[in-house]
Amino acid sequence: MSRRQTLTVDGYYKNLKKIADFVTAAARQAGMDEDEVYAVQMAVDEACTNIIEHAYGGEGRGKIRLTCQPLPNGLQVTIHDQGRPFDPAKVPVLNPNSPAETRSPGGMGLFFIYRLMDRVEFQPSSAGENRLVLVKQRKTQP
Amino acid sequence: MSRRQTLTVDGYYKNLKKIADFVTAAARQAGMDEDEVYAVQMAVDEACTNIIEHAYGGEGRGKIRLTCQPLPNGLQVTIHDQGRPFDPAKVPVLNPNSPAETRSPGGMGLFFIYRLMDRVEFQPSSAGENRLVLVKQRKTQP
Amino acid sequence: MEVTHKQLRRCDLVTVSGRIDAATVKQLSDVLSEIKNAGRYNIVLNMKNVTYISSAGLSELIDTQNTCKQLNRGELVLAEVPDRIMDVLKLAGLTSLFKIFTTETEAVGYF
Amino acid sequence: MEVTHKQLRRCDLVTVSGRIDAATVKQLSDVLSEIKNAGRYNIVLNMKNVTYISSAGLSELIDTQNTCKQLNRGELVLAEVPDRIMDVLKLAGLTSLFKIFTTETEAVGYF
Ligand SMILES: Nc1ncnc2c1ncn2[C@@H]1O[C@H](COP(=O)(O)OP(=O)(O)O)[C@@H](O)[C@H]1O
Ligand SMILES: Nc1ncnc2c1ncn2[C@@H]1O[C@H](COP(=O)(O)OP(=O)(O)O)[C@@H](O)[C@H]1O
Repeated sequence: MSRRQTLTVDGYYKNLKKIADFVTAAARQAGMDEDEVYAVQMAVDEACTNIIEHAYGGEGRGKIRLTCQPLPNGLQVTIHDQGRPFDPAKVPVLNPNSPAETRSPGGMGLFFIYRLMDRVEFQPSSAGENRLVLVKQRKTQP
Repeated sequence: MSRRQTLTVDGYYKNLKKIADFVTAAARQAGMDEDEVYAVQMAVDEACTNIIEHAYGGEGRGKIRLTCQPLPNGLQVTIHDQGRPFDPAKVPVLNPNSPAETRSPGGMGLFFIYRLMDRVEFQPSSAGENRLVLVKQRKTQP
Repeated sequence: MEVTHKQLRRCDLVTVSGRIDAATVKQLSDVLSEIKNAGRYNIVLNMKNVTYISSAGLSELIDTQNTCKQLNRGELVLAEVPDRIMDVLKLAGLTSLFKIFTTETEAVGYF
Repeated sequence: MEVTHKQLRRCDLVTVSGRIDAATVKQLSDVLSEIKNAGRYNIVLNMKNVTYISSAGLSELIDTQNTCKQLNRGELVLAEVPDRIMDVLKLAGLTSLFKIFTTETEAVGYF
Protein backbone atom coordinates (compact mmCIF):
# COMPACT_ATOMS: atom_id res chain seq x y z
CA MET A 1 0.00 0.00 0.00
CA SER A 2 1.49 3.31 -1.02
CA ARG A 3 1.76 6.43 1.07
CA ARG A 4 -0.21 9.59 1.62
CA GLN A 5 0.22 12.22 -1.07
CA THR A 6 -0.63 15.91 -1.13
CA LEU A 7 -1.23 18.45 -3.88
CA THR A 8 -1.89 22.14 -3.43
CA VAL A 9 -3.07 24.31 -6.31
CA ASP A 10 -4.46 27.80 -6.73
CA GLY A 11 -8.20 27.87 -7.28
CA TYR A 12 -8.30 28.19 -11.06
CA TYR A 13 -10.37 25.97 -13.33
CA LYS A 14 -7.34 25.31 -15.47
CA ASN A 15 -5.87 23.39 -12.51
CA LEU A 16 -8.71 20.85 -12.60
CA LYS A 17 -6.66 18.82 -15.07
CA LYS A 18 -3.70 18.71 -12.70
CA ILE A 19 -6.03 17.66 -9.89
CA ALA A 20 -7.52 14.91 -12.07
CA ASP A 21 -4.08 13.56 -12.95
CA PHE A 22 -3.07 13.61 -9.29
CA VAL A 23 -6.07 11.66 -7.98
CA THR A 24 -6.09 9.32 -10.98
CA ALA A 25 -2.51 8.29 -10.22
CA ALA A 26 -3.27 7.89 -6.51
CA ALA A 27 -6.39 5.79 -7.19
CA ARG A 28 -4.45 3.53 -9.53
CA GLN A 29 -1.70 3.13 -6.95
CA ALA A 30 -4.38 2.21 -4.41
CA GLY A 31 -5.30 -0.72 -6.65
CA MET A 32 -8.61 0.57 -7.96
CA ASP A 33 -10.01 -0.61 -11.28
CA GLU A 34 -10.59 1.91 -14.08
CA ASP A 35 -14.27 2.38 -13.22
CA GLU A 36 -13.32 3.24 -9.66
CA VAL A 37 -10.49 5.50 -10.81
CA TYR A 38 -12.91 7.36 -13.05
CA ALA A 39 -15.45 7.70 -10.21
CA VAL A 40 -12.85 9.19 -7.87
CA GLN A 41 -11.63 11.57 -10.57
CA MET A 42 -15.14 12.77 -11.32
CA ALA A 43 -16.22 13.25 -7.70
CA VAL A 44 -13.05 15.22 -6.93
CA ASP A 45 -13.42 17.31 -10.09
CA GLU A 46 -16.99 18.22 -9.18
CA ALA A 47 -16.00 19.05 -5.60
CA CYS A 48 -13.09 21.27 -6.63
CA THR A 49 -15.21 23.01 -9.27
CA ASN A 50 -17.73 23.82 -6.52
CA ILE A 51 -15.00 25.15 -4.25
CA ILE A 52 -13.82 27.59 -6.92
CA GLU A 53 -17.32 28.55 -8.02
CA HIS A 54 -19.20 28.61 -4.72
CA ALA A 55 -16.84 28.49 -1.73
CA TYR A 56 -14.47 31.08 -3.18
CA GLY A 57 -17.06 32.72 -5.44
CA GLY A 58 -14.70 32.75 -8.41
CA GLU A 59 -11.23 31.95 -9.69
CA GLY A 60 -8.00 33.11 -8.06
CA ARG A 61 -9.42 33.73 -4.58
CA GLY A 62 -7.68 30.93 -2.67
CA LYS A 63 -5.97 27.58 -2.68
CA ILE A 64 -7.22 24.02 -2.82
CA ARG A 65 -5.28 21.33 -1.01
CA LEU A 66 -5.87 17.65 -1.67
CA THR A 67 -4.65 14.70 0.34
CA CYS A 68 -4.87 11.16 -0.98
CA GLN A 69 -4.63 8.49 1.69
CA PRO A 70 -4.71 4.83 0.70
CA LEU A 71 -6.95 2.74 2.99
CA PRO A 72 -6.77 -1.02 3.49
CA ASN A 73 -9.77 -1.39 1.17
CA GLY A 74 -9.84 1.83 -0.84
CA LEU A 75 -8.83 5.45 -1.01
CA GLN A 76 -9.65 8.53 0.99
CA VAL A 77 -9.37 11.95 -0.64
CA THR A 78 -9.60 14.96 1.61
CA ILE A 79 -10.09 18.38 0.05
CA HIS A 80 -9.35 21.56 1.97
CA ASP A 81 -10.30 25.14 1.19
CA GLN A 82 -10.49 28.48 2.98
CA GLY A 83 -13.67 29.69 1.38
CA ARG A 84 -17.23 30.10 2.50
CA PRO A 85 -18.47 27.22 4.69
CA PHE A 86 -21.05 25.00 3.03
CA ASP A 87 -23.82 22.87 4.49
CA PRO A 88 -25.04 20.42 1.84
CA ALA A 89 -28.27 19.79 3.76
CA LYS A 90 -29.42 23.20 2.57
CA VAL A 91 -29.30 22.49 -1.16
CA PRO A 92 -31.44 20.10 -3.16
CA VAL A 93 -29.56 17.30 -4.90
CA LEU A 94 -30.63 16.30 -8.38
CA ASN A 95 -33.16 13.52 -8.76
CA PRO A 96 -31.89 11.70 -11.85
CA ASN A 97 -35.34 10.22 -12.43
CA SER A 98 -36.93 13.63 -12.93
CA PRO A 99 -37.53 14.34 -16.62
CA ALA A 100 -34.42 15.96 -18.03
CA GLU A 101 -36.50 18.44 -20.03
CA THR A 102 -37.92 20.18 -16.96
CA ARG A 103 -35.01 20.10 -14.52
CA SER A 104 -33.78 23.23 -12.85
CA PRO A 105 -30.14 23.77 -13.66
CA GLY A 106 -27.55 22.84 -11.04
CA GLY A 107 -27.57 20.16 -8.38
CA MET A 108 -25.80 17.74 -10.67
CA GLY A 109 -22.35 18.17 -9.15
CA LEU A 110 -23.43 17.11 -5.67
CA PHE A 111 -25.47 14.30 -7.14
CA PHE A 112 -22.39 12.80 -8.78
CA ILE A 113 -20.25 13.26 -5.69
CA TYR A 114 -22.75 11.36 -3.50
CA ARG A 115 -23.50 8.78 -6.15
CA LEU A 116 -19.91 7.94 -7.04
CA MET A 117 -18.34 7.86 -3.58
CA ASP A 118 -19.02 5.57 -0.65
CA ARG A 119 -18.55 8.22 2.02
CA VAL A 120 -19.00 11.99 1.65
CA GLU A 121 -18.53 14.29 4.60
CA PHE A 122 -18.56 18.06 4.32
CA GLN A 123 -16.86 19.48 7.42
CA PRO A 124 -17.47 23.23 7.18
CA SER A 125 -15.58 25.59 9.40
CA SER A 126 -16.52 29.17 10.11
CA ALA A 127 -13.00 29.86 11.31
CA GLY A 128 -10.38 28.69 8.92
CA GLU A 129 -10.38 25.62 6.78
CA ASN A 130 -13.32 23.64 5.33
CA ARG A 131 -12.73 19.95 4.74
CA LEU A 132 -14.46 17.51 2.48
CA VAL A 133 -13.74 13.84 3.11
CA LEU A 134 -14.38 11.47 0.22
CA VAL A 135 -13.92 7.71 0.48
CA LYS A 136 -14.11 5.21 -2.35
CA GLN A 137 -14.01 1.51 -1.60
CA ARG A 138 -12.37 -1.04 -3.86
CA LYS A 139 -14.57 -3.81 -5.18
CA THR A 140 -11.66 -6.18 -5.68
CA GLN A 141 -8.37 -6.79 -3.93
CA PRO A 142 -5.42 -5.48 -5.93
CA MET B 1 14.72 -11.47 -64.88
CA SER B 2 12.15 -14.17 -64.24
CA ARG B 3 10.69 -16.58 -66.74
CA ARG B 4 7.69 -16.76 -68.94
CA GLN B 5 4.47 -17.77 -67.17
CA THR B 6 1.15 -19.01 -68.52
CA LEU B 7 -2.38 -19.17 -67.13
CA THR B 8 -5.40 -20.69 -68.83
CA VAL B 9 -8.91 -20.15 -67.47
CA ASP B 10 -12.45 -20.77 -68.68
CA GLY B 11 -14.16 -17.63 -69.91
CA TYR B 12 -16.20 -16.74 -66.84
CA TYR B 13 -16.22 -13.30 -65.22
CA LYS B 14 -15.51 -14.86 -61.85
CA ASN B 15 -12.07 -15.82 -63.21
CA LEU B 16 -11.15 -12.15 -63.69
CA LYS B 17 -9.88 -12.10 -60.12
CA LYS B 18 -7.58 -15.05 -60.79
CA ILE B 19 -6.32 -13.32 -63.95
CA ALA B 20 -5.69 -10.11 -62.01
CA ASP B 21 -3.70 -11.96 -59.35
CA PHE B 22 -1.67 -13.73 -62.03
CA VAL B 23 -0.64 -10.61 -63.96
CA THR B 24 -0.14 -8.59 -60.78
CA ALA B 25 2.40 -11.15 -59.56
CA ALA B 26 4.12 -11.27 -62.94
CA ALA B 27 4.30 -7.48 -63.18
CA ARG B 28 5.82 -7.25 -59.70
CA GLN B 29 8.36 -9.94 -60.58
CA ALA B 30 9.22 -7.92 -63.68
CA GLY B 31 10.21 -5.05 -61.38
CA MET B 32 7.32 -2.70 -62.09
CA ASP B 33 6.24 -0.11 -59.57
CA GLU B 34 2.71 -0.24 -58.11
CA ASP B 35 1.33 2.27 -60.64
CA GLU B 36 2.61 0.12 -63.47
CA VAL B 37 1.36 -3.07 -61.85
CA TYR B 38 -2.08 -1.51 -61.55
CA ALA B 39 -2.02 -0.37 -65.17
CA VAL B 40 -1.18 -3.86 -66.42
CA GLN B 41 -3.84 -5.40 -64.23
CA MET B 42 -6.49 -3.00 -65.49
CA ALA B 43 -5.63 -3.32 -69.19
CA VAL B 44 -5.67 -7.12 -68.95
CA ASP B 45 -8.93 -7.11 -66.99
CA GLU B 46 -10.60 -4.93 -69.62
CA ALA B 47 -9.26 -7.10 -72.45
CA CYS B 48 -10.43 -10.36 -70.86
CA THR B 49 -13.83 -8.87 -70.04
CA ASN B 50 -14.18 -7.97 -73.72
CA ILE B 51 -13.18 -11.47 -74.81
CA ILE B 52 -15.91 -13.02 -72.66
CA GLU B 53 -18.52 -10.41 -73.57
CA HIS B 54 -17.76 -9.76 -77.22
CA ALA B 55 -15.43 -12.38 -78.70
CA TYR B 56 -17.27 -15.28 -77.09
CA GLY B 57 -20.59 -13.48 -76.75
CA GLY B 58 -21.09 -14.63 -73.19
CA GLU B 59 -19.71 -16.70 -70.34
CA GLY B 60 -18.68 -20.34 -70.59
CA ARG B 61 -18.11 -20.42 -74.35
CA GLY B 62 -14.34 -20.82 -74.44
CA LYS B 63 -11.00 -20.45 -72.76
CA ILE B 64 -8.67 -17.53 -72.24
CA ARG B 65 -4.93 -18.14 -72.17
CA LEU B 66 -2.50 -15.57 -70.86
CA THR B 67 1.25 -15.52 -71.23
CA CYS B 68 3.42 -13.12 -69.25
CA GLN B 69 6.88 -12.61 -70.69
CA PRO B 70 9.35 -10.35 -68.89
CA LEU B 71 11.22 -8.02 -71.25
CA PRO B 72 14.55 -6.29 -70.58
CA ASN B 73 12.64 -3.08 -69.84
CA GLY B 74 9.09 -4.20 -69.05
CA LEU B 75 6.50 -6.89 -69.43
CA GLN B 76 4.61 -8.38 -72.34
CA VAL B 77 1.23 -9.98 -71.76
CA THR B 78 -0.25 -11.98 -74.62
CA ILE B 79 -3.90 -12.96 -74.43
CA HIS B 80 -5.30 -15.75 -76.61
CA ASP B 81 -8.91 -16.65 -77.33
CA GLN B 82 -10.83 -18.73 -79.85
CA GLY B 83 -13.76 -16.38 -80.25
CA ARG B 84 -14.92 -13.98 -82.93
CA PRO B 85 -12.06 -12.01 -84.52
CA PHE B 86 -12.03 -8.34 -83.69
CA ASP B 87 -10.70 -5.33 -85.58
CA PRO B 88 -10.41 -2.38 -83.22
CA ALA B 89 -10.26 0.07 -86.12
CA LYS B 90 -13.98 -0.49 -86.57
CA VAL B 91 -15.09 0.73 -83.14
CA PRO B 92 -14.90 4.23 -81.71
CA VAL B 93 -12.73 4.63 -78.66
CA LEU B 94 -13.91 6.92 -75.89
CA ASN B 95 -12.80 10.54 -75.95
CA PRO B 96 -12.25 11.28 -72.27
CA ASN B 97 -12.63 14.99 -72.90
CA SER B 98 -16.20 14.60 -74.11
CA PRO B 99 -18.71 15.67 -71.46
CA ALA B 100 -19.48 12.65 -69.28
CA GLU B 101 -23.19 13.54 -69.19
CA THR B 102 -23.74 12.97 -72.89
CA ARG B 103 -21.44 10.05 -73.65
CA SER B 104 -22.72 6.97 -75.36
CA PRO B 105 -22.15 3.93 -73.19
CA GLY B 106 -19.21 1.67 -74.01
CA GLY B 107 -15.85 2.38 -75.54
CA MET B 108 -14.25 2.83 -72.16
CA GLY B 109 -12.59 -0.57 -72.03
CA LEU B 110 -10.58 -0.05 -75.20
CA PHE B 111 -9.75 3.47 -74.09
CA PHE B 112 -8.13 2.19 -70.90
CA ILE B 113 -6.26 -0.57 -72.71
CA TYR B 114 -4.69 1.90 -75.16
CA ARG B 115 -4.11 4.54 -72.53
CA LEU B 116 -2.48 2.31 -69.96
CA MET B 117 -0.24 0.18 -72.19
CA ASP B 118 2.70 1.19 -74.34
CA ARG B 119 1.96 -1.26 -77.12
CA VAL B 120 -1.41 -2.79 -78.04
CA GLU B 121 -1.75 -5.17 -80.98
CA PHE B 122 -4.92 -7.03 -81.78
CA GLN B 123 -3.99 -9.96 -84.03
CA PRO B 124 -7.34 -11.37 -85.11
CA SER B 125 -7.49 -14.73 -86.78
CA SER B 126 -10.41 -16.02 -88.78
CA ALA B 127 -9.07 -19.54 -88.44
CA GLY B 128 -8.27 -20.42 -84.90
CA GLU B 129 -6.76 -18.25 -82.25
CA ASN B 130 -6.94 -14.46 -81.80
CA ARG B 131 -4.03 -12.87 -80.03
CA LEU B 132 -3.76 -9.59 -78.21
CA VAL B 133 -0.24 -8.41 -77.44
CA LEU B 134 0.10 -5.90 -74.62
CA VAL B 135 3.41 -4.35 -73.60
CA LYS B 136 4.07 -2.15 -70.61
CA GLN B 137 7.43 -0.46 -70.19
CA ARG B 138 9.06 0.13 -66.83
CA LYS B 139 9.85 3.71 -65.89
CA THR B 140 12.63 2.71 -63.53
CA GLN B 141 15.16 -0.07 -63.38
CA PRO B 142 14.32 -2.66 -60.76
CA MET C 1 -9.67 19.83 -25.40
CA GLU C 2 -10.24 20.43 -29.06
CA VAL C 3 -13.42 21.54 -30.77
CA THR C 4 -13.92 21.54 -34.52
CA HIS C 5 -16.98 22.64 -36.42
CA LYS C 6 -18.22 21.95 -39.91
CA GLN C 7 -21.40 23.39 -41.38
CA LEU C 8 -23.30 20.88 -43.49
CA ARG C 9 -26.44 21.47 -45.49
CA ARG C 10 -29.02 20.36 -42.92
CA CYS C 11 -27.01 20.38 -39.74
CA ASP C 12 -23.79 21.48 -38.09
CA LEU C 13 -21.23 18.91 -37.06
CA VAL C 14 -19.24 19.66 -33.93
CA THR C 15 -16.45 17.31 -32.89
CA VAL C 16 -15.09 17.63 -29.39
CA SER C 17 -12.22 15.69 -27.88
CA GLY C 18 -10.44 15.47 -24.55
CA ARG C 19 -11.79 16.72 -21.20
CA ILE C 20 -15.00 18.71 -20.94
CA ASP C 21 -14.69 20.26 -17.50
CA ALA C 22 -15.39 23.66 -15.94
CA ALA C 23 -12.17 25.01 -17.47
CA THR C 24 -12.72 23.85 -21.03
CA VAL C 25 -16.49 23.91 -21.41
CA LYS C 26 -16.35 27.55 -22.52
CA GLN C 27 -14.58 26.54 -25.72
CA LEU C 28 -17.40 24.15 -26.55
CA SER C 29 -20.16 26.53 -25.57
CA ASP C 30 -18.61 29.28 -27.72
CA VAL C 31 -18.83 27.08 -30.79
CA LEU C 32 -22.36 25.94 -29.97
CA SER C 33 -23.46 29.54 -29.36
CA GLU C 34 -22.03 30.65 -32.66
CA ILE C 35 -24.10 28.00 -34.42
CA LYS C 36 -27.30 28.82 -32.54
CA ASN C 37 -26.74 32.54 -33.09
CA ALA C 38 -26.56 31.86 -36.81
CA GLY C 39 -30.10 30.53 -36.53
CA ARG C 40 -29.01 26.94 -36.98
CA TYR C 41 -30.44 24.45 -34.48
CA ASN C 42 -29.74 21.02 -35.93
CA ILE C 43 -26.48 19.96 -34.36
CA VAL C 44 -24.53 16.72 -34.29
CA LEU C 45 -21.99 16.47 -31.48
CA ASN C 46 -19.39 13.80 -32.11
CA MET C 47 -17.98 12.75 -28.74
CA LYS C 48 -15.77 9.90 -29.96
CA ASN C 49 -12.61 11.19 -28.35
CA VAL C 50 -14.08 12.73 -25.20
CA THR C 51 -12.24 11.32 -22.20
CA TYR C 52 -14.17 13.09 -19.44
CA ILE C 53 -17.28 15.16 -18.97
CA SER C 54 -18.30 16.86 -15.73
CA SER C 55 -21.65 18.32 -14.74
CA ALA C 56 -20.44 21.60 -16.25
CA GLY C 57 -20.26 19.86 -19.62
CA LEU C 58 -23.57 18.09 -19.15
CA SER C 59 -25.25 21.40 -18.27
CA GLU C 60 -24.00 22.87 -21.53
CA LEU C 61 -25.48 19.95 -23.46
CA ILE C 62 -28.81 20.28 -21.66
CA ASP C 63 -28.93 24.04 -22.26
CA THR C 64 -28.12 23.61 -25.93
CA GLN C 65 -30.74 20.90 -26.34
CA ASN C 66 -33.38 23.11 -24.71
CA THR C 67 -32.47 26.04 -26.94
CA CYS C 68 -32.45 23.90 -30.07
CA LYS C 69 -35.77 22.23 -29.37
CA GLN C 70 -37.55 25.52 -28.69
CA LEU C 71 -40.36 26.10 -31.21
CA ASN C 72 -39.47 22.72 -32.75
CA ARG C 73 -36.73 24.45 -34.67
CA GLY C 74 -34.10 21.79 -34.24
CA GLU C 75 -32.33 19.26 -32.11
CA LEU C 76 -28.94 18.36 -30.66
CA VAL C 77 -27.99 14.72 -31.25
CA LEU C 78 -24.92 12.86 -30.05
CA ALA C 79 -22.69 10.54 -32.04
CA GLU C 80 -20.05 7.95 -31.15
CA VAL C 81 -20.43 8.41 -27.40
CA PRO C 82 -17.71 6.43 -25.58
CA ASP C 83 -18.90 3.82 -23.04
CA ARG C 84 -17.49 5.80 -20.16
CA ILE C 85 -19.38 8.95 -21.16
CA MET C 86 -22.52 6.92 -21.82
CA ASP C 87 -22.35 5.62 -18.23
CA VAL C 88 -22.28 9.21 -16.99
CA LEU C 89 -25.26 10.18 -19.16
CA LYS C 90 -27.18 7.17 -17.84
CA LEU C 91 -26.29 7.96 -14.25
CA ALA C 92 -27.63 11.50 -14.67
CA GLY C 93 -30.80 10.25 -16.37
CA LEU C 94 -29.97 12.11 -19.58
CA THR C 95 -30.13 9.36 -22.19
CA SER C 96 -33.74 10.15 -23.00
CA LEU C 97 -32.93 13.80 -23.67
CA PHE C 98 -30.60 13.06 -26.61
CA LYS C 99 -30.85 10.85 -29.64
CA ILE C 100 -27.57 8.96 -29.60
CA PHE C 101 -26.14 7.44 -32.78
CA THR C 102 -23.41 4.84 -33.08
CA THR C 103 -21.92 6.48 -36.17
CA GLU C 104 -21.46 10.07 -37.23
CA THR C 105 -23.00 9.21 -40.59
CA GLU C 106 -26.25 8.06 -39.04
CA ALA C 107 -26.37 11.18 -36.89
CA VAL C 108 -25.87 13.50 -39.86
CA GLY C 109 -28.23 11.35 -41.93
CA TYR C 110 -30.94 11.81 -39.30
CA PHE C 111 -31.48 15.43 -40.29
CA MET D 1 -16.52 -7.52 -52.96
CA GLU D 2 -18.90 -6.43 -50.25
CA VAL D 3 -21.78 -4.00 -50.51
CA THR D 4 -23.69 -2.63 -47.56
CA HIS D 5 -26.60 -0.22 -47.61
CA LYS D 6 -28.14 2.05 -45.02
CA GLN D 7 -31.18 4.24 -45.59
CA LEU D 8 -30.86 7.64 -43.98
CA ARG D 9 -33.45 10.39 -43.86
CA ARG D 10 -32.37 12.36 -46.92
CA CYS D 11 -30.15 9.91 -48.71
CA ASP D 12 -29.05 6.30 -48.95
CA LEU D 13 -25.53 5.33 -47.98
CA VAL D 14 -23.94 2.51 -49.94
CA THR D 15 -20.52 1.22 -48.93
CA VAL D 16 -18.64 -0.95 -51.37
CA SER D 17 -15.30 -2.65 -50.84
CA GLY D 18 -12.93 -4.84 -52.82
CA ARG D 19 -12.91 -5.26 -56.60
CA ILE D 20 -15.61 -3.78 -58.83
CA ASP D 21 -15.17 -5.74 -62.04
CA ALA D 22 -17.46 -7.36 -64.59
CA ALA D 23 -18.02 -10.29 -62.22
CA THR D 24 -18.92 -8.32 -59.12
CA VAL D 25 -20.57 -5.20 -60.51
CA LYS D 26 -23.95 -6.95 -60.48
CA GLN D 27 -23.93 -7.03 -56.69
CA LEU D 28 -23.46 -3.26 -56.60
CA SER D 29 -25.98 -2.55 -59.33
CA ASP D 30 -28.59 -4.70 -57.54
CA VAL D 31 -28.30 -2.57 -54.43
CA LEU D 32 -28.34 0.68 -56.42
CA SER D 33 -31.39 -0.50 -58.41
CA GLU D 34 -33.26 -1.38 -55.26
CA ILE D 35 -32.71 2.14 -53.96
CA LYS D 36 -33.73 3.80 -57.23
CA ASN D 37 -36.76 1.53 -57.53
CA ALA D 38 -37.84 2.70 -54.10
CA GLY D 39 -37.99 6.20 -55.57
CA ARG D 40 -34.90 7.35 -53.73
CA TYR D 41 -32.31 9.16 -55.83
CA ASN D 42 -29.94 10.78 -53.35
CA ILE D 43 -27.13 8.30 -52.92
CA VAL D 44 -23.75 8.43 -51.22
CA LEU D 45 -21.29 5.77 -52.40
CA ASN D 46 -18.45 5.27 -49.96
CA MET D 47 -15.53 3.78 -51.92
CA LYS D 48 -12.96 3.84 -49.11
CA ASN D 49 -12.04 0.17 -49.41
CA VAL D 50 -12.41 -0.26 -53.17
CA THR D 51 -9.18 -1.78 -54.51
CA TYR D 52 -10.10 -1.88 -58.21
CA ILE D 53 -12.73 -0.57 -60.58
CA SER D 54 -12.99 -1.48 -64.25
CA SER D 55 -14.99 0.20 -66.99
CA ALA D 56 -17.87 -2.12 -66.05
CA GLY D 57 -17.94 -0.49 -62.63
CA LEU D 58 -17.54 2.99 -64.04
CA SER D 59 -20.45 2.40 -66.43
CA GLU D 60 -22.65 1.44 -63.51
CA LEU D 61 -21.75 4.68 -61.73
CA ILE D 62 -22.45 6.73 -64.86
CA ASP D 63 -25.80 5.01 -65.43
CA THR D 64 -26.81 5.51 -61.82
CA GLN D 65 -25.82 9.16 -61.93
CA ASN D 66 -27.86 9.72 -65.09
CA THR D 67 -30.90 8.01 -63.58
CA CYS D 68 -30.59 9.93 -60.33
CA LYS D 69 -30.19 13.31 -61.97
CA GLN D 70 -33.20 12.86 -64.26
CA LEU D 71 -35.89 15.47 -63.53
CA ASN D 72 -33.55 16.92 -60.90
CA ARG D 73 -34.78 14.30 -58.51
CA GLY D 74 -31.44 13.46 -56.96
CA GLU D 75 -27.75 12.80 -57.29
CA LEU D 76 -25.09 10.19 -56.75
CA VAL D 77 -22.07 11.48 -54.84
CA LEU D 78 -18.87 9.68 -53.96
CA ALA D 79 -17.05 9.63 -50.64
CA GLU D 80 -13.57 8.63 -49.50
CA VAL D 81 -12.37 7.73 -52.98
CA PRO D 82 -8.89 6.11 -52.76
CA ASP D 83 -6.09 7.79 -54.75
CA ARG D 84 -5.84 4.86 -57.12
CA ILE D 85 -9.53 4.97 -57.97
CA MET D 86 -9.40 8.75 -58.26
CA ASP D 87 -6.65 8.38 -60.88
CA VAL D 88 -8.94 6.12 -62.89
CA LEU D 89 -11.85 8.57 -62.63
CA LYS D 90 -9.56 11.36 -63.79
CA LEU D 91 -8.21 9.30 -66.68
CA ALA D 92 -11.74 8.62 -67.88
CA GLY D 93 -12.71 12.28 -67.52
CA LEU D 94 -15.36 11.46 -64.92
CA THR D 95 -14.41 13.71 -62.03
CA SER D 96 -16.79 16.42 -63.17
CA LEU D 97 -19.72 14.01 -63.25
CA PHE D 98 -19.59 13.27 -59.52
CA LYS D 99 -19.30 15.41 -56.43
CA ILE D 100 -16.51 13.76 -54.49
CA PHE D 101 -16.22 14.25 -50.73
CA THR D 102 -13.25 13.52 -48.53
CA THR D 103 -15.40 12.25 -45.68
CA GLU D 104 -18.60 10.25 -45.55
CA THR D 105 -20.04 12.81 -43.17
CA GLU D 106 -19.63 15.64 -45.64
CA ALA D 107 -21.21 13.52 -48.35
CA VAL D 108 -24.24 12.66 -46.23
CA GLY D 109 -24.36 16.24 -44.97
CA TYR D 110 -24.54 17.51 -48.55
CA PHE D 111 -28.12 16.30 -48.92
N1 LIG E 1 -18.12 23.90 -1.80
C1 LIG E 1 -19.27 24.62 -1.79
N2 LIG E 1 -19.32 25.79 -1.14
C2 LIG E 1 -20.44 26.50 -1.16
N3 LIG E 1 -21.58 26.15 -1.80
C3 LIG E 1 -21.59 25.00 -2.47
C4 LIG E 1 -20.43 24.17 -2.52
N4 LIG E 1 -20.75 23.08 -3.25
C5 LIG E 1 -22.02 23.23 -3.65
N5 LIG E 1 -22.55 24.38 -3.18
C6 LIG E 1 -23.94 24.85 -3.35
O1 LIG E 1 -24.73 23.72 -3.73
C7 LIG E 1 -25.38 23.96 -4.97
C8 LIG E 1 -25.45 22.68 -5.78
O2 LIG E 1 -24.14 22.32 -6.19
P1 LIG E 1 -23.95 21.41 -7.45
O3 LIG E 1 -24.76 20.18 -7.24
O4 LIG E 1 -22.49 21.17 -7.64
O5 LIG E 1 -24.57 22.18 -8.66
P2 LIG E 1 -24.11 23.58 -9.33
O6 LIG E 1 -22.71 23.86 -8.85
O7 LIG E 1 -24.17 23.28 -10.77
O8 LIG E 1 -25.11 24.57 -8.87
C9 LIG E 1 -24.60 25.06 -5.61
O9 LIG E 1 -25.37 25.84 -6.47
C10 LIG E 1 -24.10 25.87 -4.44
O10 LIG E 1 -25.11 26.78 -4.00
N1 LIG F 1 -12.23 -8.94 -77.95
C1 LIG F 1 -13.26 -8.39 -78.65
N2 LIG F 1 -13.92 -9.13 -79.56
C2 LIG F 1 -14.92 -8.60 -80.24
N3 LIG F 1 -15.35 -7.33 -80.12
C3 LIG F 1 -14.73 -6.53 -79.24
C4 LIG F 1 -13.66 -7.02 -78.46
N4 LIG F 1 -13.24 -6.00 -77.68
C5 LIG F 1 -14.02 -4.95 -77.97
N5 LIG F 1 -14.93 -5.23 -78.91
C6 LIG F 1 -15.92 -4.32 -79.51
O1 LIG F 1 -15.49 -2.98 -79.22
C7 LIG F 1 -16.50 -2.28 -78.55
C8 LIG F 1 -15.87 -1.34 -77.51
O2 LIG F 1 -15.28 -2.10 -76.48
P1 LIG F 1 -15.03 -1.45 -75.07
O3 LIG F 1 -14.27 -0.19 -75.27
O4 LIG F 1 -14.40 -2.43 -74.20
O5 LIG F 1 -16.46 -1.04 -74.51
P2 LIG F 1 -17.70 -1.97 -74.12
O6 LIG F 1 -17.20 -3.35 -73.98
O7 LIG F 1 -18.17 -1.40 -72.84
O8 LIG F 1 -18.69 -1.79 -75.22
C9 LIG F 1 -17.39 -3.32 -77.93
O9 LIG F 1 -18.69 -2.86 -77.76
C10 LIG F 1 -17.30 -4.45 -78.96
O10 LIG F 1 -18.22 -4.22 -79.98
